[in-house]
Amino acid sequence: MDFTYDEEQQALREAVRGLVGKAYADFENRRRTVAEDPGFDETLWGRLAEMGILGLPFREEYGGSGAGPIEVGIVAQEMGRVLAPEPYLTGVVLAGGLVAAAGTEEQRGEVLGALSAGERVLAFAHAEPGSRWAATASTVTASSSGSSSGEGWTVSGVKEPVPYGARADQLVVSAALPEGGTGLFLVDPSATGVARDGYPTHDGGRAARVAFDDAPAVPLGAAGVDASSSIAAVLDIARVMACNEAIGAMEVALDATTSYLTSRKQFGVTLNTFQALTFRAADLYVSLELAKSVTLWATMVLAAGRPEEMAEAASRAALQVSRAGRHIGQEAIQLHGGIGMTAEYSIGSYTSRLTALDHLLGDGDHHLRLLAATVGDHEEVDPLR
Amino acid sequence: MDFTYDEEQQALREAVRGLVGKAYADFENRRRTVAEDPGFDETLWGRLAEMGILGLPFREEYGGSGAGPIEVGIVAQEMGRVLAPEPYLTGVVLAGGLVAAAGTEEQRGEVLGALSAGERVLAFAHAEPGSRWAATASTVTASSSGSSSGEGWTVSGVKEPVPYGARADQLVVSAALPEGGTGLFLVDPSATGVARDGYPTHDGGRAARVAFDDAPAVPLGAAGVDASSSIAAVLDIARVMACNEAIGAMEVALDATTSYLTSRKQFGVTLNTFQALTFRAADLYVSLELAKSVTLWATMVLAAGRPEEMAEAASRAALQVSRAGRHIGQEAIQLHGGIGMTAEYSIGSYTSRLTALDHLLGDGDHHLRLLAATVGDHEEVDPLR
Amino acid sequence: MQLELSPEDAAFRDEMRTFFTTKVPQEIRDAVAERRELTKEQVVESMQVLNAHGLAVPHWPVEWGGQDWSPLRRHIWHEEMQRACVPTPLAFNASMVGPVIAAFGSQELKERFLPKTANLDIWWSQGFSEPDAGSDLASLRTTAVRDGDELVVNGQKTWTTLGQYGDWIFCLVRTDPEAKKQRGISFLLIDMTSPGVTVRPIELIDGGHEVNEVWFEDVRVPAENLVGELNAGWDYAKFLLGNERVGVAPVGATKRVLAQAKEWAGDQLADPLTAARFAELENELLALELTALRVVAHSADGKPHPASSVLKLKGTELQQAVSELVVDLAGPASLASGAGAGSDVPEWARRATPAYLNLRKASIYGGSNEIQRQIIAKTILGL
Amino acid sequence: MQLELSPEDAAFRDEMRTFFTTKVPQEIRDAVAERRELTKEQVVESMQVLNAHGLAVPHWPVEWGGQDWSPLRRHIWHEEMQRACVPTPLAFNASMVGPVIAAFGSQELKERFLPKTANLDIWWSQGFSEPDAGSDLASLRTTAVRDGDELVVNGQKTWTTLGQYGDWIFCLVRTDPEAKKQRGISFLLIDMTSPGVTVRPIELIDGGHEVNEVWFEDVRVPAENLVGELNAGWDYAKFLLGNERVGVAPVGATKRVLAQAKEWAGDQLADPLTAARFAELENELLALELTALRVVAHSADGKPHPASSVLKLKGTELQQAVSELVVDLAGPASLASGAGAGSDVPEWARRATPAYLNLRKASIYGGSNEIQRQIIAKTILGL
Repeated sequence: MDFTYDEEQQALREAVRGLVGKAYADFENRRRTVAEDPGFDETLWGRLAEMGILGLPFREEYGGSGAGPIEVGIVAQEMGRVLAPEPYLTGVVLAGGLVAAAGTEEQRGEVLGALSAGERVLAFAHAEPGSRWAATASTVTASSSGSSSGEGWTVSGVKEPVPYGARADQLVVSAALPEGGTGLFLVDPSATGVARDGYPTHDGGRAARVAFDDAPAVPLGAAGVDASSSIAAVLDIARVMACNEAIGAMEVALDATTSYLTSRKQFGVTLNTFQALTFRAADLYVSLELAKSVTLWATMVLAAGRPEEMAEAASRAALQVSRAGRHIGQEAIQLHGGIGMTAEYSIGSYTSRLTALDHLLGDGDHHLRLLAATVGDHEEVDPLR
Repeated sequence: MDFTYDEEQQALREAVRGLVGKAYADFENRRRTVAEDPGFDETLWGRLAEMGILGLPFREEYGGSGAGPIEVGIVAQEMGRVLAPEPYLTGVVLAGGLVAAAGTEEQRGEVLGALSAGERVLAFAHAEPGSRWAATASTVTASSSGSSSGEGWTVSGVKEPVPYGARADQLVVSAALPEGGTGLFLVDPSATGVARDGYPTHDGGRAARVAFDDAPAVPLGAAGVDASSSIAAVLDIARVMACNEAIGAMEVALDATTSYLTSRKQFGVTLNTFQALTFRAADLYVSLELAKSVTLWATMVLAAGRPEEMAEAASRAALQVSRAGRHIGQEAIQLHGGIGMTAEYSIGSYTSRLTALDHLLGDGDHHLRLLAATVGDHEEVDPLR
Repeated sequence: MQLELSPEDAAFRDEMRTFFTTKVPQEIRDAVAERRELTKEQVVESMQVLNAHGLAVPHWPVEWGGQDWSPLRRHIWHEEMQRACVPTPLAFNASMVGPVIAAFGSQELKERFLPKTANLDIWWSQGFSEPDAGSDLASLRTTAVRDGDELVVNGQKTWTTLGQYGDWIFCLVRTDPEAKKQRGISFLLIDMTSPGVTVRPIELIDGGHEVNEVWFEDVRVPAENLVGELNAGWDYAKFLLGNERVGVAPVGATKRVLAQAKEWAGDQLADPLTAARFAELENELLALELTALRVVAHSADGKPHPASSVLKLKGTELQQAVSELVVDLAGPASLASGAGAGSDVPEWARRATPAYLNLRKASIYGGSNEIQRQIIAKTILGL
Repeated sequence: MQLELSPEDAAFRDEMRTFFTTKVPQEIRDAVAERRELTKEQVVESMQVLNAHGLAVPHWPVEWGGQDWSPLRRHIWHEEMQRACVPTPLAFNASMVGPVIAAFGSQELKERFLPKTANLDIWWSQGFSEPDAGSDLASLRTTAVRDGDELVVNGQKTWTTLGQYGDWIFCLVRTDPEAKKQRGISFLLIDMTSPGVTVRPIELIDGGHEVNEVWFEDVRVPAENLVGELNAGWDYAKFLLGNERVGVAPVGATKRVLAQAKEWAGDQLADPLTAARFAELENELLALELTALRVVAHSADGKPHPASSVLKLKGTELQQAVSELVVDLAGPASLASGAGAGSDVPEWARRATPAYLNLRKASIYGGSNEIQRQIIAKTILGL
């Protein structure tokens, strides 16, 4: 049981901070970047590829560097600290993770190689209007006109919102299979039968409505196989990484708030003179520390590689981080007062991003329901293994 | 729509305050009274009878004064303000209310006459170990050896806790009927087959385990008739009166807390210098005012005499008062610090009493469940009639 | 103590309900229902419809368009309006500058401004807050210096809501720099088309443009535009801020959103946790509405009722809590916040997060909830 | 970063688990499980069993019975103890006066007191708080005036937990009335059988007798009973209060009660709202336990870790929240709080409300949660 990062991990953090942290150290840079399509810095994306960050989670034979969840979590935290808009979570961890989990050897080599090299942006087209974070597809369906060998598949229906779906060079699409179950497919978004409408999201990100009309689709992995357990597993990994990103964001949001309290004057004194405000800041710190503890623990559960424990650990982290994110996001603005409402000032963007992360992969109550359903199955939760 | 008490009601409040408020103005008097059986002041009880308070809710022909819920609510508030231990809520409102609701003309005249005159203390033996505020009986059963005319009935089983059950001169007992449904019975506690073990409760009150072993029982009202809807209705009335009692207690608890904050010194200044504390007191006031509003409204719903609206109004008041009672009860002790933990000082007894009132007839979550079950049946709640 | 409305009040309520649901253009009410931002034209049209029927400024003196209603009737008017998705009359006109001019202005100012203010022929903006005078309003620094028949105004105001539409702005300005803080402040009406007035938009975190900075550079204002006495502006501001007890808490609008959210929830309402969340919020809103009714009933004396702070504090908390619930109901679709009309995500779900973010302001603007707690602690609890 | 315990630590845990569940008398562990008040004899017996096996004071210096364990092992020892319903070693002895004597006492004091303190042959009481020195401890007024080889003590201490069992009491006393507040305070050991010492019970709101007032009237104390230097007592008190990072939050005990509550809940656990309440508390307890593990891992430097305040604050909040849940599970049966053994209401339900009321103290005693927030705001956040 050890909560400390080793030297190599510390070095990774410093390297990412040197690149991403530096790029967005000035909040105006981030504002400018998200104001224009594609909503992120393609040059920076290329540098992340060069540094090996995009390939971090993938095996070396696929062009990656074979690092583990601890390292990916460090990257996510650093992205979170500066609200970096690059599609690391949805493009690398989620879409890339699915290719790694479900693709054939050939697909892994080809797609992950291009992804790791920064040559191809991926997106996972999964959410459907009305869906609520399930690992399955429902209204988007796949059908096969040819043999079952993987030829002649098409998908139809609407996926929305698809994070960074308009910019993506290649889509990983979940679709209900004719024989039941949910399949995964690779779709070329420039093919006929694919229509994309991109738009900005409140947190400075991008999403799209992607409509498929008998669009040609290549099964990811073996054709016609239910991939919902792979989807569930990769979603859980992405949840824990979203938690890592959120704790990075919360740390900075709290820092910014305490700095503001010590510098802003009202009634002739700095705001930290008002005990009602400093006590609330103390409560924020408590929320942050607790969320951080569960997130680091869940990341270690991933690293320990026990698939049967991953879903529960992801839900536990997601629940705690959802509660903390709302607490910190809401109070950070309130403690800033009017200035906290403005887009020029960074703090509101932290709240906005925390809200987005909370709803991307399942909010606190969603995970609470899952945990409540099994609360009677065990006497207590023992985090020590 | 009018939230103000008329002159007569004001006069009633002053009269009750003059008697009960005066009797327990010195908290030591209350401590002494609850320290010894029967746990209340029999002389004061007699005076309340003389003043017509015990007969307040009952028709004049039964020895009462035929006042309504508004007036009974005023009495309950005043009892709550000084934590008067007299069994007004459980003996008069609840047990007496059941006799008024379900008894024969003869029973009403006889029992309510004696109750109103202060000659007979009643108790409602209803809760059973494991029961949760249902209007029905389950483990205590009634059987009839004779005809169905009301003769030859007995009850068996254990009721616990029965508020003031050891002191009571007469018991109103709910019991499962042989043909289904729940019947009400009058039981003489000195009869053979009745065993009572009384004990003090944490709030200074009294309760008892009452075991019936084929104890002779007289049906309240017609024999063998399911009385659960009468029980439910009277429980709802008692709930609203418990809310009235609670708002009286909360008012004084908040007053005591603000007085303490303005007088107690720490670090060389009075506690109201600390904004973190005064803001919390402000939040307590908000909780109190909201709870008061719903309680007064629910009392008016009772007074308007629309039985179909009573249950929902009672649940609404109970939910709001439960939340407020916990908030105020817990914070009042915390804001007092160590002294708030001592039995000598009154504030802890307010918390204790609020906790008891919360669990006597259904706590906040219990009522929330009931309200949640019907939340989809209406678009909105309109309090104006 | 009386639950029922009198037959007269009940009839009044029916009358209001009928009016609001039949006389105000449906498309405006639809925009409110969908929580869209209203256009300037929609706000103006709606208020003019109300004013044409004597329903825009019922709380003003009768000679200036008021109705001499009981507080209960004003409450009913206000709730029914929100219930019917009718935009409430522009607060700057109806609740702020209008009552101040009516109470303290000269006859000439009244005649000049009140009719146009009631009819929204003049769109008023509010110039109170400054960058260094937020909760601590009395530390404001915008000055007005006498020069002949004119006052010369210099300084900066901020958080001027909808200032981009403003024709006139009512300002607190410092007219006596020697006097201590609250003294030496005057209440001045300024034509926003005057040379030297610059309005600059502030983008908010929901992406909307709702508030502005307003800059004054040697703006010359006729001295007759002073309301009431020189250096007495702080009293008028206090009157303005404490004047209104009806509609302090956004009860009706919040109730409406919660009712709509039940529709939006669909199957989710069958989930016990979701149902409980609705039921708890609904109960708190009931408690708040009843508290508002208790407060309006005691508003006859014309002084600010400190319990207004309870309404503001709890009202904004519940408004925010309901907006948070709506984001959760939208779930993953809440990410489609920037989608256009072609989206497959319903409009309410697309609006959910921007509305939630925008409403963070509710507990900050117009006297932050910290200020409200302070008022409760000091004025009511004596702390 | 490493999830698993090392094989050695895992073996250590098994060893602890086996010891606690087999060597400590079952009836004592049953009493803890039922949340009954323990008798003095039970507390003594339990600690002596631990001490006989070197498990009473593992954090003390090795020469006085300590074990030189890693912080993680001390954490495991502490959690397993609570998990097994073994009473933790009396804090006044094991965590308070013992470490102070070991760190600052003379060799003579160490030899005289430490073995008996570890074995609970001496039951220590704590004499810090006074009626006018609660959160503001430094304003204490009990004096000790030098008279030859003795100190003469006068004053009053309060909130002396279990003082009725005390053989000795360690006190903060003012030895230099001229020095400013924190200076001029000494740390003194007083035999409670000395003439002039009076212990008076304080009844608490749960009806129990757990704390006391202790009066000193011209109590003569040998000067050698001073710990460390004269007038340096405040430093020792700070050492004492900040010394312990293991077991600051009552995680293990709260987890155990929550686990028991699942049994007590019976069918109620099938209710979604109840299940969600359990799941949320369980998750927060997990977060707290993990935070405790993070904090202990950084405790090697021997200085108080400010994050201990997080543990105390959140730990007591959760302890109270779980006790509140238990009252709600008991429902109407919670009113049977004074019933005896013949009751048909199960013991846990009868104990529910007294335990809930008693635990209101958790956020007050030992540095109130307000003090903890202040420490976090000042020390960690720099506010």
